Amino acid sequence: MDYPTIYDITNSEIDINGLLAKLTLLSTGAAAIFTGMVRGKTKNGNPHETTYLEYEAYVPMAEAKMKQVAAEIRQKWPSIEGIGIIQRIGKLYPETPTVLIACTAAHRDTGVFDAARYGIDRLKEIVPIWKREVSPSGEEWIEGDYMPKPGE
Amino acid sequence: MDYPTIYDITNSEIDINGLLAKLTLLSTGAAAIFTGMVRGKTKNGNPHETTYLEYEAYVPMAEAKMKQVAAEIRQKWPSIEGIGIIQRIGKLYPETPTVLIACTAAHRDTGVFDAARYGIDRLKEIVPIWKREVSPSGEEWIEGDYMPKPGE
Amino acid sequence: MNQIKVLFFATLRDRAGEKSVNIDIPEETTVQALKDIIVKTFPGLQKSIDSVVVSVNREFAFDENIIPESAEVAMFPPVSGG
Amino acid sequence: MNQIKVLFFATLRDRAGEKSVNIDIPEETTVQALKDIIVKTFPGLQKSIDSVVVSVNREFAFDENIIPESAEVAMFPPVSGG
Repeated sequence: MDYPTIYDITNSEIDINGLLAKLTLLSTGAAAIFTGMVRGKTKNGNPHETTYLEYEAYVPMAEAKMKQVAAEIRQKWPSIEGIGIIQRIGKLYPETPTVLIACTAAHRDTGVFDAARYGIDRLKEIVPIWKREVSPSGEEWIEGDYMPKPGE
Repeated sequence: MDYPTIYDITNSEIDINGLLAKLTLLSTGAAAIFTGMVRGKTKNGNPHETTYLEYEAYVPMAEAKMKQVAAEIRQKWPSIEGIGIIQRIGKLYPETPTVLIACTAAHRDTGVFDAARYGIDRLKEIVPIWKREVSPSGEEWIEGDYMPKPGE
Repeated sequence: MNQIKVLFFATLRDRAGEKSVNIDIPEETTVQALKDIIVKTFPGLQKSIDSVVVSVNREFAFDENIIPESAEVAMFPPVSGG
Repeated sequence: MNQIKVLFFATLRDRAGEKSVNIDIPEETTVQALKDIIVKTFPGLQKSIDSVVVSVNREFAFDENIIPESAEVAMFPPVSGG
């Protein structure tokens, strides 16, 4: 059985309805979807405002690593049917969805939520994408803190 | 601060993109969304095919119970910002999304996934909606097994 | 006597053959007593009544609860939405 | 000598002032040795190099790995997508 795996790095708006349709098979009954958006106002930690984020990707490697994240999900949760991993890049303003992970399965109790959560966590660890934050007080690159290990 | 709570029992297609926009505030950075679809082919348990499902709701009580589910989510996960609970009713064919629970928050690590999961579990316990399954071999009402307790 | 409305959903509606019925019940009638009245009126509901869920004015109600005047009661099987 | 291409992203690109550079390296050059070469060529990268992430042909690479002929190497800070 061929289950759909969709990964994309795009400058266009993320269409969740359309993506979900592509990840839905006749045997599919449940989907868990995570999306992240540009936060215009951050309260925790270092409270500040964001004017926009500008994303860039090392596209061919990012695609390869998205494919790897999908493979890791399939290995950990064999019941997963469709997987979608989308990162939007370019200049993105507050309230705009920037990233999406969607996992579908026959039933909701065989890991779709955990799989989607794993997907976004792994994307933020190993997929080579970076964002620069522009705020009223200046601009800076946001740096992650994960150092990949051999085999990742 | 007024956080958006949207609940709807509808005959129309579920528009996830539009709903997500309504649940996204300037302070929002993460959303977990669950959707259920009509499964045309069921493999587990009693393997069978489904031609369509026909949903009906006791609409005013279902709306009240959706509101209650949202209130329960807010009490358990105070960091949740927007909550959307949508049930589509009527005759729905395989691969069609039938239900949606969406929860947004500033960050992904303060309960959005658990909140969305709780939402769909509670909807299936206390929101008065029923479905009749029509299959090549006949038709029957699907019955749940949850008996509400006083105070629910 | 109090006039109340009883709504039936899903299997209960099919077996009652009615979507709803207006009936007069004595004051202080409990949910349990109403179930007995309903089964007498709609014998087809006998096999549904032990696992029926009852709501009164759109809140879940239980055997010992008393049904208020002009109540909107509903009787239905365990829910199966989603 | 092997000719390789080195790509820079995010802070590394800003500090190098270049998106990419083609350089010749001795055969059997390790990632660690390449880092030293790069810092000599782009002194601005000195403060990035200890926490740099390196990929070789689009797979993560580590100090002791040897860089093959015609490799596409990339150097970048820990990722921050999402």
